[in-house]
Amino acid sequence: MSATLTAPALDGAQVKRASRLPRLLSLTSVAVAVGLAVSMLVESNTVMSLLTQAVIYAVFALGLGFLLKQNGMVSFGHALFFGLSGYLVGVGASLTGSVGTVVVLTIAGIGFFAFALALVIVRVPGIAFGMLTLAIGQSFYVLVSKSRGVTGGADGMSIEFPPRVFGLEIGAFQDPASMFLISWLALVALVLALSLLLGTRFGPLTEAIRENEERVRFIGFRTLLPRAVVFAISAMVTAVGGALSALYTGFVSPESLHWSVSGTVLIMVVLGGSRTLWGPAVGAVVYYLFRDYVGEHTTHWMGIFGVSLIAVIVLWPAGIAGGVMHAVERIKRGSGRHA
Amino acid sequence: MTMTYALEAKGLSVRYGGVTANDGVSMRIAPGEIRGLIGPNGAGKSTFIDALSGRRATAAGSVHLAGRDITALGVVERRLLGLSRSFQRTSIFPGMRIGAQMELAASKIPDADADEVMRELGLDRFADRHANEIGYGDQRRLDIALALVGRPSVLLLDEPMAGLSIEESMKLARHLRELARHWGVSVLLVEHDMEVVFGISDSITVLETGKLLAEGAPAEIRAHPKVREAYLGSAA
Amino acid sequence: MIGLQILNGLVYGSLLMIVASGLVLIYGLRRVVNFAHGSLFMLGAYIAYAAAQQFGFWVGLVAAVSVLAAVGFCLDRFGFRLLQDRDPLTVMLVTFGLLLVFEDVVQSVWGKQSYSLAAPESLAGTVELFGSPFPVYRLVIVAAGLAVAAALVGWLRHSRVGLFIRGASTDPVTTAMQGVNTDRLSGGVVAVGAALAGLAGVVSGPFLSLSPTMGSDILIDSFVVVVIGGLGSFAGAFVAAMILGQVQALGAVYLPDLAALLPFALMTAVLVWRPSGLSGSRT
Amino acid sequence: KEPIRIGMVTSQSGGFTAQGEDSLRGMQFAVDEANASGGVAGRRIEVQIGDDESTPEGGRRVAEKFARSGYNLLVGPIASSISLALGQNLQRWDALYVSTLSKSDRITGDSCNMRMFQANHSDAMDLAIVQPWLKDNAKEKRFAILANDYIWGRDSAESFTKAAQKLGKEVELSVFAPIGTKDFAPYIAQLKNSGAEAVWVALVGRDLIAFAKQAAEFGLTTSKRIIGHAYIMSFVVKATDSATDGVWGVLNYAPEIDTPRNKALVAAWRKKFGRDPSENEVAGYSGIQVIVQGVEKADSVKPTAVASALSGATLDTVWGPAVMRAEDHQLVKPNYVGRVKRVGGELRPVIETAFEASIATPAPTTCKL
Amino acid sequence: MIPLLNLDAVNAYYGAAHVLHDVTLSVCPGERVALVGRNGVGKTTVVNSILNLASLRGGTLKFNGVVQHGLRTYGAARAGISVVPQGRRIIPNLTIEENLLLGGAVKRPGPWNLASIYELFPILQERRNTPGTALSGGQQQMLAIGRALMANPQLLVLDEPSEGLAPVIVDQLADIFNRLANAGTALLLIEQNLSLITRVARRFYVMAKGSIIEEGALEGLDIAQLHKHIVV
Ligand SMILES: Nc1ncnc2c1ncn2[C@@H]1O[C@H](COP(=O)(O)OP(=O)(O)OP(=O)(O)O)[C@@H](O)[C@H]1O
Ligand SMILES: Nc1ncnc2c1ncn2[C@@H]1O[C@H](COP(=O)(O)OP(=O)(O)OP(=O)(O)O)[C@@H](O)[C@H]1O
Ligand SMILES: [Mg+2]
Ligand SMILES: [Mg+2]
Repeated sequence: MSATLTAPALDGAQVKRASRLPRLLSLTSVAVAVGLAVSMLVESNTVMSLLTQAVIYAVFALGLGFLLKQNGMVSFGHALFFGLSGYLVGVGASLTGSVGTVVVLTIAGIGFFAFALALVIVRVPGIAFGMLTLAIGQSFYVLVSKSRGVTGGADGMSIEFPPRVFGLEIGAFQDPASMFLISWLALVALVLALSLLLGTRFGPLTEAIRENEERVRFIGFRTLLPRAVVFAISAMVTAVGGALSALYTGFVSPESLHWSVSGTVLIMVVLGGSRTLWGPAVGAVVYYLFRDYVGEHTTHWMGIFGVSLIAVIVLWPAGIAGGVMHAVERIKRGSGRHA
Repeated sequence: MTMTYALEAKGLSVRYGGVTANDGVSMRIAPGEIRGLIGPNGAGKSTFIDALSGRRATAAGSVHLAGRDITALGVVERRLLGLSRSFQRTSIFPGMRIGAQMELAASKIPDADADEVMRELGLDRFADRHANEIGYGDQRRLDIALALVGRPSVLLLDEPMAGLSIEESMKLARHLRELARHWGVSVLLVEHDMEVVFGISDSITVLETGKLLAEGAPAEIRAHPKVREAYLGSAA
Repeated sequence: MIGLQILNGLVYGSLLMIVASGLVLIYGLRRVVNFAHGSLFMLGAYIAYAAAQQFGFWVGLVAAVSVLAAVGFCLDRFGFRLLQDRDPLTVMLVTFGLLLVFEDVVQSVWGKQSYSLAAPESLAGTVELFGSPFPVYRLVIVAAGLAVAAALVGWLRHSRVGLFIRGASTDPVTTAMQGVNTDRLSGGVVAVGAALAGLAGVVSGPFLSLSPTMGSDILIDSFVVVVIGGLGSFAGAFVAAMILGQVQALGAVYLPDLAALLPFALMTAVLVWRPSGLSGSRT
Repeated sequence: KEPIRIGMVTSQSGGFTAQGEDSLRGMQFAVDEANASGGVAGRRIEVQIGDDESTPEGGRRVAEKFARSGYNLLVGPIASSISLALGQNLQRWDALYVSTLSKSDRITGDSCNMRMFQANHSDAMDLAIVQPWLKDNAKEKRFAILANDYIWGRDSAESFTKAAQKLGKEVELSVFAPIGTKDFAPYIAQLKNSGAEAVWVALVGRDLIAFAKQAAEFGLTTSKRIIGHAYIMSFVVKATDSATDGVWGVLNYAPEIDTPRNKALVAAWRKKFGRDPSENEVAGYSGIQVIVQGVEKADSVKPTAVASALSGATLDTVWGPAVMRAEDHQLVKPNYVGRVKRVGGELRPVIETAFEASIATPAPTTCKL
Repeated sequence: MIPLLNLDAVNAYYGAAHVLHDVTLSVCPGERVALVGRNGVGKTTVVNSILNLASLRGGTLKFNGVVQHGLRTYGAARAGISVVPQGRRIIPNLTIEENLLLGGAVKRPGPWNLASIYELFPILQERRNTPGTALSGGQQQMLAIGRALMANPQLLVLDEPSEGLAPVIVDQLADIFNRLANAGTALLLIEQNLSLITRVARRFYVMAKGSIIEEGALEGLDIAQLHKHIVV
């Protein structure tokens, strides 16, 4: 893979890339500042805990959205990586005291597992791929529900964390205000890392494979490996979300592997817009806040949510992110004309 | 071994179920040669290109690139060894910007310059457009441009002029000549535009129902009675 | 006993086939993976229940099928048609939204408890088969499944409209260029697909129970059938439905520990072997 | 005085919707009743109701929101996984939780804690009466078991097998159906073919309803005695026409229970709804009762105060006076075996044998509070 | 005479991209008209406007003198206008015969039916039960032409029909088109093959950058002269 990932000698693309970096970094610092501001300005613990969960799911959505953006593939089974990550962290924590190591190993292990899986399944086209991932995810769901012993079967598993994790007190992970910041920084770091990755040749390559896989081979690239790598990265990002969730809630249940979780996150992805990296994350936050608001005011939240979902999808084909980008472009063009 | 051919096919056969589309076709192309490949519709020309480029498995025969047996190699290896092709049914990356896809095509090949190819084929003004937003003829040229990147040693072109306006196909013909003469690129040119084929080919091969019908210099082929009857018609 | 189990598999397979054939129709024509299909199934059952309370099972059946056909037509007219240039994933999520809406509507009208729809008197009772009594109603389900399959195959393979449908299913634009009113065609096809979902809902009423979530339960099984069969292929879906029915019936007896995994394992195995399903080409 | 703020976390969507609706009705009834009589010791009850979507994740989210906004006396979820997920966070949220329908033994077992109470019958309680009942009431020698293939079904099957074997009876066949099974015909064929005279059934929710209908359809109900673990409940009976007629099973509640509190409840319920309350409705009702009495005893709405007041207290319940056992916070109460019968033209579960609390509530196990 | 097809100051768009600018063009019954121009000038967009595949804003479009409002893709075929689209658009999951039958969807009576098409292109009969896409590129072009003829159109719109066809087949096509035209079918021929144009068409339009920049009679022009008109 390293051959594909290292950039060739300085060429036009690299010059462009070089000008991208400062922009990316300044955007990143803005994002970090926003996170800090939110965690300091929001006083209500209720809101904070809602936001924390939203950000954790935003990490999940980021992973799923990455797969959709770069591979053009829909997975209905990503909850597998989310839930499995939680279980592995939980089981690991009960076996050893060093949760930091466990988390890192879990994410790496899931990446490896997803990579191997992808080598077999990425050949399946279109929506059938979605159904296949659904089948694989559901199989694990059934297995975990049926199992006894450590995982607690259908009742779920409570995780006993040691007092310190990653050098922080475990309380920091379980208190909404601090956990919000931790998750937020993780989210920002992941978005940054992924956009840097897409700035290399890996970005256009995977995009081209998405568009026309056969032709990519005729311009001299193998296609299986990059697709599997996209899948693995997407699974790893999702696994980060799973680990954060386990740290925050101290509890995992088989339901976190259920396909409907993947379906919900897919809604977040499309709501936010999958053409940008950050769109799905925005979708997740909007989804959470909206759901909470509607759920509070009526028992008909399903119907209202369904109608709003349809409305948003119909009105903003490219999701919220698409709408924002469009608006930004307009403003830019408008001011350009004045100048 | 007296001479190394840029590309040599020995007794290639390809079948689609019951249809034998290529039946023991042999061909040798010298470095810097432009070889025309003509024949009636369904003669097996595209199939031959598919077999040479590794897109379709062969039932018999072997393919050699600069003396090396590449029959067992896949599409990607063949391309990296310098065997490149275009498609009769346009095959591009519809949702990508043209500049980006050309750059990608160039990135795997040392010293390849995407901008130059785009300029030569008049695509530079589209660099920032998405490929599905340009006209059909421009898409056809993009398909060819993707194959030209990095000046491959052997170019297999499947009806590159189809869908191009007269000026564009003249320009492309000149460009192919230049590639062959100055850069020693060998070209296998499948084309139904007789003016172009007879105009730039060094020699011409004629296929009919999967078999070799004739081979020779353009003038010989033009005079060949069977070719005239089966293929050329009034274009002779 | 094995004969009996095969028969049991046939019953469930036939039910799945009716549901799945509606899905295939809609997918075939609109390239929409219809998540709302399960809720159409549910809606059919509830409408039949409501009508059957007053007028008996058969009126309920007719009412459900006709209402669902109308719902299907509207779904196409005011949904799929307006979204036809959109990315399939987007449309799929719209159907997901519809699923929520339908479930909410059903819950608001009929509440959250379960109901029971009784089989018609004329089909109650049992016959002796393989040495034990077997409900007549279940045999009727098999007959209904086969009838639906035969009718659909006949319609699609051997009629003019069938030709148009098959054409429009891969290339609606070119088909329209030949003078086929693809909009009306789609409206009709989606109506038939929805009516089939409704039919399946009614038919399953007497042996499952009516609850607002009954749709989601059957949906996954039908997706499995459609995908194993090769999306958009009837022949594939029929075969897959029968295989799945048998796998569940026989798996329950001979591989009880794996029973829950069998449908998924079957699907994974088929897709790894043939990425585009039973009817698709092997790659 | 400060009002009693209760957060009701129930299933309004997802797999447990039907039970959720029933228990919510019972909870609401209890609250309305208390508020109508001027509140509890001068305190009004205020509630918030939220949907847990039948998942632990959803339950946790709603419960956290309620607890953090002051509604920290929690009650309501159906699934044990949701209850366990809440139980674990009570400390963090400064909340208290009373389980009303989650039967897992872990609630009062390895996951027990100071702030969690089980007001309903646990699985252990349901199974504790099986052996005594079999001993005196079952002539059958050979049994078969049909259970859902997950931890609850397997545990139930195992306990039943042990109980039967202790009495020298045989379990000829145990079959486990995956959760979500829609067609039980293959299992029914197996059960019919076995030599068993009676069948122990431990299925949940929709699976149970489907089985009930199909068992009647194939004539299993009439050819073998069916004994259910959590089977003969009103919502099942109602959803299956006459399919459950004659089915036996463990029964946690029936309107004929002869205590003053129950008589009053049934009368009030009939007045309002024109029918008897169901087990799930009474379960919800009792959950609120427990909280209310805890507040009364503590004269405080602080979760810690209510919890310590409840621990070891004797409460007035529809089952009569019952102790909230200090060791594991299990409410100690009687349990029943019943049968679905026609009473006054209507089919409903009726108590056949009653077991007093000392038999019905096994001693605490892993929990040491 | 009422033109079969009449575009009057038509402006057409793809989304926000303005492609046709005030295009005026007409084809009368029995006429043979050529539309020429370099790549990307908008020739196919003229066809797409007729088929409602590009959006019309401004100008009028008439079939048989009837103004077309709220255009539908299927409208043209029903008005007797059949199209051989650029890129052929053979339907892959239908057999060759079914592709042809689909072309006959409008059921207009006339000389063309399966038998006469098979006579014209024998290869199609030979392969009639194989999928339409298992044909070579040129064979698919024959199928596309056959399919359009199945509708027995009054006006046949051909978007680069000679693309990918062997010269002998192009000769054949010239004959066929001439026969069709002689029998009264009007032709709108979009082509790059000037020899085919000079053999078939009688009148021509030249397009550049989305506008018609010239029109005239072909009578008396040879290929070289026509070429000059196009290059301008
Ligand atoms: N996928 C396929 N399946 C079955 N037969 C095929 C397939 N592709 C091509 N053929 C057949 O193989 C033969 C050779 O086809 P090929 O495409 O190589 O012809 P060609 O010489 O390129 O023709 P053209 O000039 O029309 O492009 C034809 O008879 C064609 O019908
Ligand atoms: N989908 C589209 N979106 C935006 N612009 C488009 C689209 N399709 C075509 N165009 C633009 O419209 C113009 C006209 O295209 P059109 O296909 O009509 O050209 P043409 O004259 O048929 O060319 P050719 O000879 O190559 O077939 C082109 O410049 C192209 O860039
Ligand atoms: Mg070809
Ligand atoms: Mg064109």
